[in-house]
Amino acid sequence: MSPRRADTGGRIDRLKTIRFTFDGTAYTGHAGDTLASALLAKGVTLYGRSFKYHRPRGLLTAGVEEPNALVTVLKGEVREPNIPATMVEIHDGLVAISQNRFPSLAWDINAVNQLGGKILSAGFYYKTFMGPVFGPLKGTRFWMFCEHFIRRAAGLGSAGSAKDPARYERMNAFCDVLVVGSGPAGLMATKAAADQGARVMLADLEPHFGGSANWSEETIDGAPAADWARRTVAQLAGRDNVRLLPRTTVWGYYDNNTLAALERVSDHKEHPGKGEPRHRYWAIRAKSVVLATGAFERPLIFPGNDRPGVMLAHAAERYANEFGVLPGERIALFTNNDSAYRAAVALKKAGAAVVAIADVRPELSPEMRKLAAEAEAEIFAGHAVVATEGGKALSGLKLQRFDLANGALIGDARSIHADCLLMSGGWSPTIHLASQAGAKAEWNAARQAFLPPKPTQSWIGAGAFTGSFSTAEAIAEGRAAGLAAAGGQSTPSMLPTVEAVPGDPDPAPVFEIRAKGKSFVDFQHDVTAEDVRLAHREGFVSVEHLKRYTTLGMATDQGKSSNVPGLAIMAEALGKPIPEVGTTRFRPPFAPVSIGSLAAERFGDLKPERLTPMHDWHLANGATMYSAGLWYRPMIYGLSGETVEQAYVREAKATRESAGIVDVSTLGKIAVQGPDAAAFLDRVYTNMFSTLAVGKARYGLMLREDGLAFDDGTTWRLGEQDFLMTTTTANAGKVMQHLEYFLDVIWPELKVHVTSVTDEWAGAAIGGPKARQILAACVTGTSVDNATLPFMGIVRGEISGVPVMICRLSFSGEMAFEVYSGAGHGTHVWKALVEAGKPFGLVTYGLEALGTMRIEKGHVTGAEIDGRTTARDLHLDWMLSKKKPFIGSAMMDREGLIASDRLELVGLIALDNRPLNGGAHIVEEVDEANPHDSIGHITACCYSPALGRHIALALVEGGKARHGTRAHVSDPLRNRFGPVEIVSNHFFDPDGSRMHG
Amino acid sequence: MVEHQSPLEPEFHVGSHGNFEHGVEIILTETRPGSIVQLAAWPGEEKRLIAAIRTVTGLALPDGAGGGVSDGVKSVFGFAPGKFTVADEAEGLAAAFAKVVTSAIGTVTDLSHGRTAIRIAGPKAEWVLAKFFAIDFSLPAFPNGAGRSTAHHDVFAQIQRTGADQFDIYVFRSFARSFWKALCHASEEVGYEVQ
Amino acid sequence: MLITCPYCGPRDVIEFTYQGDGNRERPDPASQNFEAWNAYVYDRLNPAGDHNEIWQHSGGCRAHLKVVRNTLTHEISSVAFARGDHGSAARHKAEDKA
Amino acid sequence: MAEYSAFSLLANALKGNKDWKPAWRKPDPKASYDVIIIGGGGHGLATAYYLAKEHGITNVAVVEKGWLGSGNVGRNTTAVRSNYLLPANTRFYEHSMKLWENLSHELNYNVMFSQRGCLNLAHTPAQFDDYARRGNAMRHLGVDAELMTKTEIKRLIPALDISDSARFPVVGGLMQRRAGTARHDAVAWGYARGADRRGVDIIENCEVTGFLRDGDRISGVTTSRGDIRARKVAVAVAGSTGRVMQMAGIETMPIESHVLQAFVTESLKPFIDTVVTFGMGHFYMSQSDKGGLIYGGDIDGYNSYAQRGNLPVVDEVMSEMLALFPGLARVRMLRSWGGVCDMSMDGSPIITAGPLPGMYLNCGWCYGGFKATPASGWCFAWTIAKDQPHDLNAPFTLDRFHRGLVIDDKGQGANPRLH
Repeated sequence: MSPRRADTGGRIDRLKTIRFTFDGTAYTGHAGDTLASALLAKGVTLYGRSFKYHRPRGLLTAGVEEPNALVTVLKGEVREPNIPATMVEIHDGLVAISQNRFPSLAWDINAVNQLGGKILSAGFYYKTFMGPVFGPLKGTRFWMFCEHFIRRAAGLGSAGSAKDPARYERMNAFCDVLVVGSGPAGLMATKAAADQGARVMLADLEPHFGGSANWSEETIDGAPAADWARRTVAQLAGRDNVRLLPRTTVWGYYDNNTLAALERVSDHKEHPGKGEPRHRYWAIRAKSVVLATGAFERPLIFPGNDRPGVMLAHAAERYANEFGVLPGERIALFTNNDSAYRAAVALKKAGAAVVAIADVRPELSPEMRKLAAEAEAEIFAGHAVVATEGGKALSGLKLQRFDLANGALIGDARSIHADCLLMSGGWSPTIHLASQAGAKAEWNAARQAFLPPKPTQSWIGAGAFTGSFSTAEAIAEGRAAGLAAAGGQSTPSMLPTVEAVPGDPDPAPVFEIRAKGKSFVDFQHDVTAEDVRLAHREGFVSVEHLKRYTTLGMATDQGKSSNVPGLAIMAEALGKPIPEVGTTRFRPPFAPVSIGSLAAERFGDLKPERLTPMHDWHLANGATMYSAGLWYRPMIYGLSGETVEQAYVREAKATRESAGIVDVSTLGKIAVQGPDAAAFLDRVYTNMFSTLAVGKARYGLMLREDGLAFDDGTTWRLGEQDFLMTTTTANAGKVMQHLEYFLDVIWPELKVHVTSVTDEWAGAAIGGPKARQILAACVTGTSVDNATLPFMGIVRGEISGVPVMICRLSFSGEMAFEVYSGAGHGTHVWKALVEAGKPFGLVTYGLEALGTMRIEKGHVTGAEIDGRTTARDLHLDWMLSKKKPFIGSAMMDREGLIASDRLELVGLIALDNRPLNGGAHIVEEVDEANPHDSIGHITACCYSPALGRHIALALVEGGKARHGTRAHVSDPLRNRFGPVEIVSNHFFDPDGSRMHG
Repeated sequence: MVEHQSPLEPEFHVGSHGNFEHGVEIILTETRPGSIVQLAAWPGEEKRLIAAIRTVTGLALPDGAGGGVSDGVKSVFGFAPGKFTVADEAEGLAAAFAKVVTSAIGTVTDLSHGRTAIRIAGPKAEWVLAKFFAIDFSLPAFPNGAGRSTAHHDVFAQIQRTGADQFDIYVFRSFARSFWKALCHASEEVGYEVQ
Repeated sequence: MLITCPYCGPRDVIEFTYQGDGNRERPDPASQNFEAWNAYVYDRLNPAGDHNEIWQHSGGCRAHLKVVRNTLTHEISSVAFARGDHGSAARHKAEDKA
Repeated sequence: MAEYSAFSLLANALKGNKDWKPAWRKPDPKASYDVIIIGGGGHGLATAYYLAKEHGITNVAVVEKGWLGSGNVGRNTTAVRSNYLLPANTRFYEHSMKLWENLSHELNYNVMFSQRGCLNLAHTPAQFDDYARRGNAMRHLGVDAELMTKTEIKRLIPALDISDSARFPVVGGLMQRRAGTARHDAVAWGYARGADRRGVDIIENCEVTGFLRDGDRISGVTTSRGDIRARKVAVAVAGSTGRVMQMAGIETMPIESHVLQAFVTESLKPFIDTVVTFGMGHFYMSQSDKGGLIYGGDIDGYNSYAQRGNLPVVDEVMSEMLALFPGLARVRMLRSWGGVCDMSMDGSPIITAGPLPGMYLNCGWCYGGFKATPASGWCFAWTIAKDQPHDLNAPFTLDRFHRGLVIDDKGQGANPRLH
């Protein structure tokens, strides 16, 4: 006999057939089925293989806590591994496969691991594989050899490398009350809070709201509980102040009532809507939270408790009542508490034979006896299951008399023929979110469960979450919680009436039946009761050691059903009460969360692109773009057939021969305004700015507080109280924060405002012997001659009808000008300049040529101002004013910063006329086989068209003193060694005659 | 006058997009104000600055942080202590303010080129914006006319509510195209029209 | 974590930049007291409990804030502008209600 | 106590695994010791082990306030490497690497150190040169390093997105083949067992509540299990350094305690063989023997002792993860946790005698303490035994900050958030 679909019952739509495949076999199910219920209805008993021993496993649960029935869902090449079949809603075209088996689920070669069970006990890996002490497998080699095979045997499903075409999204939400869980408690809380006018969100991880009402077969307000839930949800759905989130797992409880939830928006659809995300990640800031998350049923630990066909009692109840599926024809139950009796009745009603109820308790209440009679089940009070039989499906079990006082088994075992065994070991409230919120759970001896702690954040519990397992309590607590969360006053009013089967919420304190055979505590990870006791023998007795040593509770279900039984077994071994062993603090997430949902809108779009105003022109004119931070900048404007080096050499050469133009819009620009602006800049820069005349610019250097170089750039005085500071592209944001910090925190008395105006201005730097002529040809409203526009002078004028600001300054070492215009006019001005330059042989150049010319001039950039160099190291000590203190001045002369062996900036010329490499090191004596004694490294290098040599800038120990000496590059990574001459960093035109004109 | 080039140009596709067969629930557009300025008062001079704003624009700022007002042509809102953004369809705001905001009151910074103004309107405007920004867009929390400074990762944004379901978003020009693309993408779900 | 900016109201921590120990005193710029400078640049109070900190609302109004925050619970007990001279008119209305 | 081996496993299995003994004793504290080590984490246990083994000092107690290994040794992402830029760091971590390479043998405990390599991805030519500088620095100190091309990287990590259309395309990488991963808990347990076998008392659930003094000199500790005296008191408490030093009256330190989060996915079949790091963010990842992808990113960025992470960092890490591995969007994050890191002002550690007489200090590991465990214990033991640093830890003084002798691998200055 086997499981089957009942003719009636459940909320599935029997008129709607859905086709899907599992392990390549075509199946049908009905709308409303999960993969688990649909397969179970077809008689499937084998769903997966366990992690270590590859034992055959069936369904243990019907929900999110399922440890056994993990599948991979395939969407074309895209794989979603390790999904519990209980959480997959079937749809047409669904393709699922089983995992961790070879060659097939039914015949798995790794099942031989079971034979080594005793050796493969907890701690096995730590005690062996150390390998030989000498020989070819010494050191880590032997372990790595073994590990190769271990890794291949381990793991569950496979991840793919194909990019997921699905869309993920994030949603920021704010509400007064977030209700987690939609059972009777959650529904009542939602309704009560909504009635108060609060903004309420209700989330439940199941597709259908109602929780236990969907399967309890109780009666609320005279109607079946499921109907009551449906009606209540329909009322809530119509309200503006309520947002309902089905299929939404609230998985994280973060600081200040920030909660994270995952909504599975379209997993259950064959074709998601246009633009519809697969998952939506809700970041919810809730003023208060109602936790109505229910409880998880626990398994009992006894030999053979993992055989397919052994299932939690309430899970069978769910399969019968929600899905109309009978998990077996001849069903036995094994319990330590009353809740299983309801399942017996439900399964009987659904059409199964309930052959036996084994209860560890010798005395049963008359109510339970009545329920057993209703189920027509034989009662075995004071009995326990001591073995199960069958292979890939259960065929029978053995019972033995059990002494509740001491756990002893008495008398002969008795066999019972059954194809399904339901077990109930009591219930553990789902306190994960409360624990994440920051407090420690408290053990309740009567309930034999950890109950939620006192709130450390703003939440209120209700229902089974608090250990109140009856529906009547859930309804009362739910309403009270909803009211309180919404800040309402409790008013006496009628609560819905509940008719439920009776039952004592307190189980007998029995977790394990100690008999011969493997009794599983953690099903997925194959942790047995013996493993727990072995951990005890070896001293791994704290709960964290237990977890880590045995891997108990570390599987994909995170010990939802195994934690408490594991603790109980350890407690018994220690002879201590359970709470003294401890409880682990739960960490996010409550249930596994797709990584796509967490990346959300940034999946495929990690960072925004920052574009200069002339970006499209560059692309249209042959530029190869270079990604610099978030910016894109032209690297070269290559002609067809040119290499990068040919292009930049051509561009640099042309610039020095006639003229070149480069986009410098990415430079950081900060408006520094106010009566104290000049005084502020004097403090910020190492050199003086208060003495700068209006209409002039000056090169400035900033240090950090610790006295090391920070950033450099020119600052332009546009008015008495109005400066335009420029920074390096890379440091723009940092400099801005640096200035803001000093103005806000250190010198609030200064009247200075700083504003980022980087994006306000388009910048074009035009340089070369013909640059001035080109400007003269296109600039109107001002002269650009030496008198009007001297070195570091600023003028305003127009180009092609657009206002521009021109500053004569030079990075390339040529006579050069920076032309700033409003960003919206950037391309217009750029085009006009390019046009005006045509008769003069103007070229556009990119970062490579820019870098080449700056190396030739020995200017520093980020590669030299690397956060470890001082002004002296970079020969910028001439900029350190002695007339005033400035940021860093007090700290810059400490012993470590003025030592003689510091790395100093030098120039290098390759004496072998071969290209140098960035990042190559410098040595006095080359030793290619065993490079050693580096004295520095190359920070930037190029072929210099101006010098006709391969040159570099480098930081070298005591560099200045080495000018004129020989050294070698040592670049073992790229096998480049060779002699270099150490020279001044000012390779080209050191007296600046070209730029001064 | 030479027109300001929009940074959105190659990605600005007028028409209906996304899931629009089920109705368009978002309208996206670029408002392209002629001028945008930032005004900042010295501590204690906020009231005089607010008066200056009224003089130049005729707009009376409501009290409180983030207060703002828009008449459809000119808009102003506070975005930081003592700091305000003013936008006008016409050019010339900076020059106008330079005359009345003396150095005793505060500073004027012209950002007419530096910020791009994107308008999102429609019944799903709050929904789409909530995909980007961790602020509460509901009307009681974010009243009409009010301004907010916020950010979506690297993209800073100043947002003014200019209608029950309409928001103007000011972003740095260099980020505008990237942000616009993301905004369009996020609007596909509900159907959107670019105008 | 949410920080209630006195201007912008409660905002997610993602909008803020931590600027460290708010107890540090910067010596007078001209001071030659190197011990004081060293202490200012390198030494930090690092209490387990309430901590005076500086945060910048860098993804919002960009004001620097003095925040008292518990390093064990992350609870924030006070937030104020670092430069205490913004008038109350500049503050967020939500704060008045709170 | 019995040696572990395949034979002992088999013999015990035949006896139903009934004869295994505790991996370390659970002694009560004695009244006094030669050395007390505060902190039963990796560094404290390694220090005790090397004190006993290298220096013959066995009258040692390790006091741990909770369960052994409850700090960062049990919370890290298990990577072991010595690919640093600055010589002081490279030498130190290379010494650690050499100890790692023989650690399982030495401890008779399989710490599962697996030299599967650590690859730093570079995303611009400039970054590639920067990595070359570092790799060459390593090579000049005798440490293995090599550059890898995009094609070689793709062969090694097929699931990696190396397309040019990526936002930050991979241009190459710096590989240290001898780097790898180890089983973090096993390191604590192995050192604990090794130290215990040499006579060290490991005292769990023993919280230090203050220091005993003899004049100026530290002469012991007060604990939740009574006063314990010692000639030398060594502090190796990582994230709790600020708290413990405050008990000794030292209010400020060049340390901030920050939370670093770590994450693991559900178990997967082999997906990635090496440790890989993203060059345009802070993401790093490896795969455990069990099959979980273990990964992390930047610190949360503010002082915290809470072992509680924040959400923005979670989102950031996952975004960076998918930028490299777009095939992982449907894989699920199983668990996250936080560790408290003692972030120093230059990103490098402190191993020194002092700052008070009778006291020895080991801290400032930032988020890199796990790989340092053997060398940290080794150098700290040397410093305690000889009252002077070994050459390897001589640069890692407490006064280096004030003297301007910082060891700043990242060049970020006195800003712990950025190291």
